[in-house]
Amino acid sequence: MKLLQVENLKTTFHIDAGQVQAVRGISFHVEKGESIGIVGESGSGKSVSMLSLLKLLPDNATLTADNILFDGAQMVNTSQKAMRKMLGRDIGMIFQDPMTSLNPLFTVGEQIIEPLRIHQKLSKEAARQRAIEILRMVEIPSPEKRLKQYPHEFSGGMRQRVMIAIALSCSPKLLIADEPTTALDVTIQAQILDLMRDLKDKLNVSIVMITHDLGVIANMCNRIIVMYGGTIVEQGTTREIFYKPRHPYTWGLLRSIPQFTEGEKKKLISIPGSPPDLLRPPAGCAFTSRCPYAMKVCEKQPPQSVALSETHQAACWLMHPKAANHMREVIG
Amino acid sequence: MAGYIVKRFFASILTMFVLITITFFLMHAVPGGPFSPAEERKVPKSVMEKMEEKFGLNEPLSVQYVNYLKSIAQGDLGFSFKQSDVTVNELISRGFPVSAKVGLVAIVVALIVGMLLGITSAIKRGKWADWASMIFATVGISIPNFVITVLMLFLFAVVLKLLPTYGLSSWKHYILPVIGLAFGPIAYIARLMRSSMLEVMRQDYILTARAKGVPEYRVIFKHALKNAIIPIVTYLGPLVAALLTGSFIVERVFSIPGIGRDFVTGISDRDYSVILGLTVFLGLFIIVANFIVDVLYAIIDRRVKIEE
Amino acid sequence: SSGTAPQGENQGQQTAPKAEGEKPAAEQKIIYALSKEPEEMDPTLNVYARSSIVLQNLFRGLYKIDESGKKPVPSLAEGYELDATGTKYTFKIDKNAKWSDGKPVTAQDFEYSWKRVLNPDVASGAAFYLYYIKNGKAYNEKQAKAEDVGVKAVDESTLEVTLENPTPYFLELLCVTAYYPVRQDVVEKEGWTKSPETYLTTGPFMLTELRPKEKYVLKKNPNYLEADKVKLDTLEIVFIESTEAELAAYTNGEIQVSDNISPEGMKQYQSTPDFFSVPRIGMQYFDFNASKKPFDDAKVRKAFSISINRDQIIKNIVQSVEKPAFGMVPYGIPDGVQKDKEYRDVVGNVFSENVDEAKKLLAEAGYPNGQGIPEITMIVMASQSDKDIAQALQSMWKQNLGVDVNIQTFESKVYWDEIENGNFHIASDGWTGDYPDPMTNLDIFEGVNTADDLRWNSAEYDRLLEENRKISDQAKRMENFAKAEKILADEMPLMPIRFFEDQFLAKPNVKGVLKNYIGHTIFEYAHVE
Amino acid sequence: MAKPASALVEVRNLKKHFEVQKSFLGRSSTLLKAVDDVSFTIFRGETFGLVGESGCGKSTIGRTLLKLYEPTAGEIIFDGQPITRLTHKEMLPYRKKMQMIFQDPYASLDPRMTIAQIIGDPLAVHNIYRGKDRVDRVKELIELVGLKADHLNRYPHEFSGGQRQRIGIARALAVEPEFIICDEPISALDVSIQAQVVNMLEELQERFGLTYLFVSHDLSMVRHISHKVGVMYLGSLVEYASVHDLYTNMQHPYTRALLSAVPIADPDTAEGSERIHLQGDVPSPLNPPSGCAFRTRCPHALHRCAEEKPALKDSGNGHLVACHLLD
Amino acid sequence: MTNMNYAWKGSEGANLRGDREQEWADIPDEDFARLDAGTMQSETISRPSKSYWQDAWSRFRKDPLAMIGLCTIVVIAVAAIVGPLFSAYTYDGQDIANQNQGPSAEHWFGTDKFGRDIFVRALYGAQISLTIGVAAAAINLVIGVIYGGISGYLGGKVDMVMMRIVDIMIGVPELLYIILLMMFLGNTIESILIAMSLTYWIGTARMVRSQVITLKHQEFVLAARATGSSNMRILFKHLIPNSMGPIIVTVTFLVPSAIFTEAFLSFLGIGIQVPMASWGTLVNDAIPTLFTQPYQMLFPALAISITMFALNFIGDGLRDALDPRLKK
Ligand SMILES: Nc1ncnc2c1ncn2[C@@H]1O[C@H](COP(=O)(O)OP(=O)(O)OP(=O)(O)O)[C@@H](O)[C@H]1O
Ligand SMILES: Nc1ncnc2c1ncn2[C@@H]1O[C@H](COP(=O)(O)OP(=O)(O)OP(=O)(O)O)[C@@H](O)[C@H]1O
Ligand SMILES: [Mg+2]
Ligand SMILES: [Mg+2]
Repeated sequence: MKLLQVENLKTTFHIDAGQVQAVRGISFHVEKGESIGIVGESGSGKSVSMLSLLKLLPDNATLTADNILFDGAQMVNTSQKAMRKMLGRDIGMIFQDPMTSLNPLFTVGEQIIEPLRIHQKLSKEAARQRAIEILRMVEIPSPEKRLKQYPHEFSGGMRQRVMIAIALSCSPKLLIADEPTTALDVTIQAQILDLMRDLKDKLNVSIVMITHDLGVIANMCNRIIVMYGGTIVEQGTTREIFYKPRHPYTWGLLRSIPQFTEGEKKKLISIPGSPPDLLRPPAGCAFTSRCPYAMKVCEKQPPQSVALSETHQAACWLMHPKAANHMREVIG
Repeated sequence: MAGYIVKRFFASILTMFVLITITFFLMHAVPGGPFSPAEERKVPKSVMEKMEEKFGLNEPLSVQYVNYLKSIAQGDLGFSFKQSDVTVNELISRGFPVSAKVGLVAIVVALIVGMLLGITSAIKRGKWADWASMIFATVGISIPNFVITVLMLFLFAVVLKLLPTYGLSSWKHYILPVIGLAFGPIAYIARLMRSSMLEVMRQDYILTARAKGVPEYRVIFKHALKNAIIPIVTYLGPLVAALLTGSFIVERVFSIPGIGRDFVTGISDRDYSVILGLTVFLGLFIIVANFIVDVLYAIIDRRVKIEE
Repeated sequence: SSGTAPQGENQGQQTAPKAEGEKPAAEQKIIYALSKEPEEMDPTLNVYARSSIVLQNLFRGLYKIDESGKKPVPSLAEGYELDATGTKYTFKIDKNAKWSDGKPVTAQDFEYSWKRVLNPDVASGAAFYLYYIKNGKAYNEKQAKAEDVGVKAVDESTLEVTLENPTPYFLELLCVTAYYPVRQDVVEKEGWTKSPETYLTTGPFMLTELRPKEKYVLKKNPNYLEADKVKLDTLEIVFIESTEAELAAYTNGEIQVSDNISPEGMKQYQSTPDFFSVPRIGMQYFDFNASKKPFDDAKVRKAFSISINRDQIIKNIVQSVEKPAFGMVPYGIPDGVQKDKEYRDVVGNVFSENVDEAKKLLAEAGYPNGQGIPEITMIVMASQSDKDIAQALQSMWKQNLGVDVNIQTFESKVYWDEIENGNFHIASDGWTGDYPDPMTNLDIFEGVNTADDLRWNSAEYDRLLEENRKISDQAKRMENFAKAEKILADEMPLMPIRFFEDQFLAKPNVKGVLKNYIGHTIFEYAHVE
Repeated sequence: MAKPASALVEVRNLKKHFEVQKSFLGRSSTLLKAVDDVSFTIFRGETFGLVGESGCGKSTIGRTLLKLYEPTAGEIIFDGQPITRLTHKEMLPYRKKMQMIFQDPYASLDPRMTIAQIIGDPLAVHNIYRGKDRVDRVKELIELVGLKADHLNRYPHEFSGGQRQRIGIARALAVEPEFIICDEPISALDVSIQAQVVNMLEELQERFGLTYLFVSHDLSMVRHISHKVGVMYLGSLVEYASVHDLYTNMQHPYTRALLSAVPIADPDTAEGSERIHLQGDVPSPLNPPSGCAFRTRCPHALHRCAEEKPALKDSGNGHLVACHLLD
Repeated sequence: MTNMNYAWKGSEGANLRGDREQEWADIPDEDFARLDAGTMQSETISRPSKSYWQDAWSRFRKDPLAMIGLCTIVVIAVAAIVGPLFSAYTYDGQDIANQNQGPSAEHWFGTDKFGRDIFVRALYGAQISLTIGVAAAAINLVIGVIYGGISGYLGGKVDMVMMRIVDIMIGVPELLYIILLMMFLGNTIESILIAMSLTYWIGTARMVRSQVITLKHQEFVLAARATGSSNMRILFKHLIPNSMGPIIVTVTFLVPSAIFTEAFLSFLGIGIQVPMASWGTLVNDAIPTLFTQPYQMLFPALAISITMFALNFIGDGLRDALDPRLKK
C-alpha cells in the first residue's frame, strides 16, 4: 500500500539573482512500512524536496506538483497552517545536525513534550510520562533526570536520539530523516542506525532517509532514489541500484568508493567537474557536463525516465536504442 | 557563584576607586568653584572664603581627596554645596525613585514596542510592514531627543490639549516623558531585534519546531523569541542604567523631579559633592546593571559561562 | 493693562488690577512656577533671587514693601524712632505679631536672627547685607564680638539697632530676606527647613507641603499679622525649568502665573490682558576694559556706546517691552525731591545714540573707519539673550564703525573670573539694586568696585558718592547723583543697554499679583475671581 | 616504496593539555588532555593515517606539530631538528617546509579575499616570488590543482566544496613544503568529490615526494591512501601499524569496533556483516575513565583495565598495540 | 568487496535498454554523437581582474538605496563647502529689518531673528556637524577597532587587563566626562572631538573584540598562522576586514550620536561659539519659535534627519558591499 505518492514535484526559490529551480519535477512513492534512501550530491535537491512535501519551505519558494497523496489525502494545496497539524503527528522529521536542531534554550523535556501536548492534547503529567517512555525507548539512561537538562548537556549521539524521540513521540506513519548521522562519529552512527532499524520494525513506520553515504543506505534501505541536479536520475531497489545501476552518475558514485583487492592498491575513480548551477539549469540532462559518455542529445533535451523493472527506473539517453552504438563504444 | 561575586565585587571597588579619582581631579581641574559667583551679584571675598572653609575647600586638594574617600567609605556622600541643607544621599534617595519609576515604564514600553516592531519587520521581511517599521526606527535615531520632546509637548499639551505638561501626578503625566525616553531605544531595539530575529529564524531548531507541528505564532513567540532576545539582553545593561537614572532632557522638559538633571546642574553649579556623589551612584548602578544582565544572560542561555 | 507701564496714571499698575467689591467665589488657589526649587529656605542664609521669591511670601520682617510695590511700610514693627545721628533706630514690634505656630514674635527673635546672619561660624553668604549694622562686618570677620554688634532687644517688643553710617534706605533694606527673623528653638534643630512642622514663618503664608524639586504648597498663615487681608488660601509653587514647558503649562492652564518664559513666548501674549511688565531697579550693560587698548581711550568707549541701536536690540532681538538705557539709574527709583516722579524722568537721558558722532570720535581716537583697531574680544555668558545681544552688537559695530569684534561665550561660573582677570575688551554685565535709591545703582562704579571689572576710576565720581553717603539733604543728593551720572556718560566706562523690566503672565481671573522693584513676585494681595 | 625511508617527523611523548573553564559560575578550571603522551614517526615520502572518533585529539596533534598550539610536553623533531621550543621567528623557515590542509573548505578560506590573494598570502608572508613571479607562481599553482587562471579573481564562496579544497591545497603547496598535514581534507566533501581530492593528493605525493599526515575518520579512505596508520582514542594512540597489518590483523578492540562500524556500501556484504555494537558514548575528555580510556565501552574489559593504563607494545612486525588483553 | 565494475555487474548486453517495453522519443541520429570533452567544461565565465575594493565599490554601486544615500551625503558635503561661496549672504550677516522671514526666493530657508539667511547658516552648520560626526566616528572607529582587535586576538592576560579598563570606562557616565572635559579644554571643535574620543570607542571596541574572538578560531585564521603570518598581519588582513559588517553598523550609529552630542553641548552652552552655528545649535535655537516660525527649526532638523537616513543607507550598503559572499 502506498503511504505517500508524489508526482512531478517542482520547487523554485525566487532570489534576487533569479530563480533557483531546486527540484525539477520528481515523482516517487513510499510504501507503508518500507524504508527508502535518497542519495545524491550536496545541493541536488534532496532536502528541498522533503521540505516541500511538508510545506516547510521559506516564503520565497513556490511549489507545484501534479499529485501529493499522503495516506490517500491530496496535499498539493494544503496550506502551511493545515499542514502543521499533520506534522509531528503523522509525519516525523529528523535533521542532519543534532547540535543545532534542538533549541538550546529549552530543556530536552520541554521539547519532547511540546508535540505531545499539541497533537495528543495530553496533560502535562501524562506528556511527561510519555516523554520518559520515549526516551527510554531510544535508550537514553535515567530519562527522568535527562528531561530537565538542556541540549548542550547531551552528547551528539544522545541529541540525535532525542531528535528521534521527538519525531516518533506521536507515532507517525512516516519518518523523514535528513542525513541523520552525517554529523556523528562512526561508532555512534552505527548505534543510531541500529536504533532506527529497530524502531522501524517495532513501530512499523515508513522511513525516508536522505544521505550521501551509500554505505548507510546499503545497510538501512530497501529502495534507493538517486538524485542529481534537482531530478531523480535513477530509482530502484537497493540491489538494483548497487548491482544493476543504469545511470552514469550512479556508476560514478559507486566507483568513487575506495575498493580493496588483496595486495593491490587501485586509483580511485572520480567524477570530474562540479554540479550544475540550478539558477541556470541545463536544458538537457543535468549530468551532461560531467558525464564521460555525454552525447549531443544530452545537452539538448532532458532524458526520458525508463522503467527497467517494476521497481527500477532510470533517466538516461544512453538507454535510447539509437545510443546503442555509442554505448558499445563506451564499454569498449 | 560566591567566588564569582566576590571577584566582581573587588573589581567593582577598583572601578569605583578609579572613577572617583578621575572625576575628583578632573572636576577640580575645571575652572570655577561652587562659590564662585554665578550671577552679577558678587558675594564679598571674605564671605566666600568663609563658605569655602565651612566645606573644607580651603584644604589642599590631596587632603580633600582623602577626606572624600573616607566619607565615601562610610557611605556618606556629603552635603550639596548649592543646597546647603540637603545631603547628596537625600538628593539621590529622593530623586532616584522618581527617575526610576518613569525609566522603568519607559524600559517596558521600549522593550515591548521595539521588539514587536522588530519581530514584525523580520517576519514580514521585504513587505510594507518591514519598511514601515524600519523607517520608523530610522526616524527614531534621526531626530534629536530635545526636538522630539519639545515637539510632543506642544503638540499634545498645547495644540491638542490632551496631556498635562509638568509633574507626575497622574498616569497621564507619564505618557509624554515615557515616549520621550523610549523613542530612541525603541528604534535601536527594533533594529537589533529585526536582525537577530532574521538570524534565528534561519536556524535549524526553528525548522525542527515547525516539523514538530508547532503553530507558527508559537514558533515565533516561543522558540525564536527566546533566542532572538539575547542581543537585546546585552543592550539591556546600558539601557537600564541610562533610563533608570533619568535623562537630562526629558526631566527638564517635563519637569520631573528625578536625578537626571542633577548631573548637569551639578556641573554647572560646580557642586562638587553632587557631581561626585552622582558619579559614584551612577557608576555603581551601571556596574550592578551590567552584573544583573550578565546573570540574566546566563539564566536565559544555559550554555553561557558567566565569566566569558 | 499694558506692560509698558508709562508714568502717571499707570504708575500704580505694578499690580494686576483688582476688581471692585466682588466676592471671590472661585477657589482661592494659585499655581505659580519657578524655574527650580529654591536653593535656600533659611532666610538668614539666603542670597539667591529665586529663593527670595519664595521667602518673601513666607516671611515678613520689621518692614515690608507696600501694595504699590514701591515703598516700605511697617509690617511686624509698629514703627520706628530715629535718633539725631541718623544711625540709631528703635523699632517697636507689633504686639500681635505671631509666628505661624501662634507664639509671639519678639525683639529677641530679631536679635538672634541678625546675629546669626553675621555669625562667622554660620558662614552665611548673606552676611554682607547686614554690614550696615555697627560692627556687623567686624563681627563677621571675627574682629569683634557678638555683643558689640549694633542690635539689641531692649525688651520683648523693643529692638534697638545702631548703624555704621546714616543710611536713608535702611527701611528698604529691612525688606531683604536676610533681615527676616527665624526662631532659635527650631533653627537649632538639624534640618529645620526640610519639614513643614519645624518651618515656622512670620509672613502671609506658611509651608504645608514640601516636595523637593516638584512643588512647595503654601497655605494662608492664620497667625499672620494681616491675615484678614490675605485672600488666597493656597499658593502652589511648582518647579518648571524649561521655558518651553512653562509656556505650554501656562497656555494649557496648568499654572496661573508665569514669569519664566522665553521672550518669543512672552511675545505671543504681549497684547493680551495676561501680560504685565514691571520695572526692576536694574540694568543690563557692557563693561569696557579701560585698561586695555583701544578702550583705554574714552572716545573709543563712547564711540562704541553711541553707535548701536538699543531700540532695535530690545524690540527685535530681546523681543521685550523694556526701555533702552541712556543713563545708569534705572526706572523704578523715585526722585528724592519729587517723590512721586521717577528719578530717571527728572534727570532725563544723559547721552544719546549718534552714529556719525561715533565715527568722528573713533577717527579722533586714531582709528578712522575702524582701521588699526586691534582684535576685540567681547565675552558673554552662555545664556540665550546674552548671546543674542552680543551678536547684534557685533553686527552693529561692524556696520557702523567697521570694527570686527570676536564673541566668546563662557559658562557663568568661569565668566566672572574672566572678567576679574581682565581677559576681555567688552563684557556683558548687569546689576539689580537692593533698594530704590540711585545709590544702589551708582555705587557699583566707585573705584573700589570697578577695580576688577571696568578697571576705570574717577576721583570726582567717588567723591560725589562719598558725600552722598554722609548727607541727608535729598536735593543735594540728587544733584550729586546727576553729576556722577554725567561723569559716567562722558567717560563711558560702561555701555548701558536696557533697563530691566520683569515680564510676567497672569490669567485674567487672577488679580493682585505684585512684582516689586527687585523682581519678587508677591502673592500677599492676590486673589482669584 | 622502494627506497629505504628516513624519518621526517618524529613525535615523542607529545602532550597537549588545554585549560578549560568548567563550571557555570565560579572559576574552577580543569585540564582537558586533548593529546596525552603520543609518540610516532612519519617517514619521508610516506603517508601516515590517523584515525579515531571526533574529539579524540587528531586535529590537536596536527596543529601542535605545526606549533599552532604550544605543546604542553614532549618533543617534535622535524628533519632531525627539534622544533618544540622555537619562537615564532625561528619557526618561520619551518613553516615553509610544513603546511596544512584544513578540514572545512568553507571556513578555511578567508571569505573576503580573492583566490589569488589566498594562494599568494604564504608567498607574501615569506616574501618569496616577488612581483610578476608571484603572479606566475599563483597561476602555476592554481593550474596544478586543476583549476583555471580565470578563477583567480573570484571569491571562495563562488566555488564548490571540492574546488575550495583544491584552493586550500594550492595554498599549502605555494611554499613548496615537504610535509603536509591533511586534517580531514575530505570529510566535508561529497562522495563524488572526495575521490578527486584524494587522487590529487596522491598525485602530488608522487610528483613532489611529499610526506603526509592524513587525519580522517573515514577508515576506508585512510586505508586507501596511507602507508602507516595510527588509531587514536581519547587522546592516546591505541594502535599503530602499517596499513596492511592494521586492516588485516587489527588487534585493539576499539580498532575492531571502529572498522566494523563503517557501513559497507554493498548490500550483500552489509547483510552478512557482523557489527560490534559499542555501548554508550565516547567519554568526555574532561573526565576520562581511569586506566584504559576505552574500558567503559570495551566488550572485553578486565579489572586491570580500570587500574592501569596499557602502554603501546610491539606485537611483532612494528605493530604497536596498547591493550591489556594482549598480554 | 571484490567487484570493480559496478556499472556492468550482472548486466546482459541485450537487456541494456531495460526490461520493459518503452516508447521512445524520436531523436535525430546525429544527436547521439559523442560530445567533446572540450565543450563540456564551459563553466567559467571570465571576470575582469579587480581588487577587493574595486569589487566592493562595484557591488556598492548596484545598491540603489546606498547610492541615494551616498549621493545625498556628497551633495550635502559639496554644498556645505562650495555653497556659501555662491551665496549673497554670509552666516553672520544681519539684516534685522528682514528678521523672521519665511522661506522665499531670496531666502530659501527663511531668515532668523537677526535677519540672517538660514540656508547659508545651515550650509555652514553642515560643515561643522559633518566634520564633528565624521571625525568623531573615524577617531573612535580607529581606537575601537585597534583596541578591541588586540584585546580579542591576543586574549589571555592582555585581554583581561584591557577588558578591566573597558569595565571602568563603562562605569563612566560619559556625558559627565564630556562636559567636564569640554569645560577643561574650552569651546572648540577640537576639544569636542577629544572629549568624545574618550569614551565613544568602547562600544566599537567591545563589538570588534567579540567578533574577533569568534573569528579567530576559524580555520582561515589558523591557516594564516600556519603560513607564519604575524599577529598584526592576521589581525589587520583577516580578522578586522571580516568584522567589517558589524563595525560599519556601529559606525553609522556613531555619527548621529556625535552630531547629537555636539548639539546637546551647545544646548548646555558649551558647544561652538556664536555666531557660527552647527545643525544642532540651529535646531536648538529654533525651539522657542517652534510655533511662531516653525520653518526655522524645520530645515535644520530635516537636514539632520536626511543625513541620518543617508548614513544608514550607506551603512547598510557598505556592510553588504564589503562582504563578497552576499554578491548576487
Ligand atoms: N532558501 C533557499 N533559497 C534559495 N535557494 C535555496 C534555498 N534552499 C535551498 N536552495 C537551493 O536549492 C538547491 C537544493 O538544496 P538542498 O538543500 O535540497 O540540497 P541537498 O541535496 O539537501 O544538499 P545537502 O546534501 O548539502 O543537504 C541548492 O542548490 C540550494 O542552493
Ligand atoms: N583550543 C582548544 N581549547 C580547549 N579545548 C580544545 C581546543 N582545541 C581542541 N580542544 C579539545 O581537545 C579535544 C580534541 O580535539 P581535536 O580537535 O583534536 O579532536 P579531533 O580528533 O580532531 O576531532 P574531530 O574529528 O571532531 O575533528 C576535544 O575534546 C576538543 O574539545
Ligand atoms: Mg540537505
Ligand atoms: Mg579535527
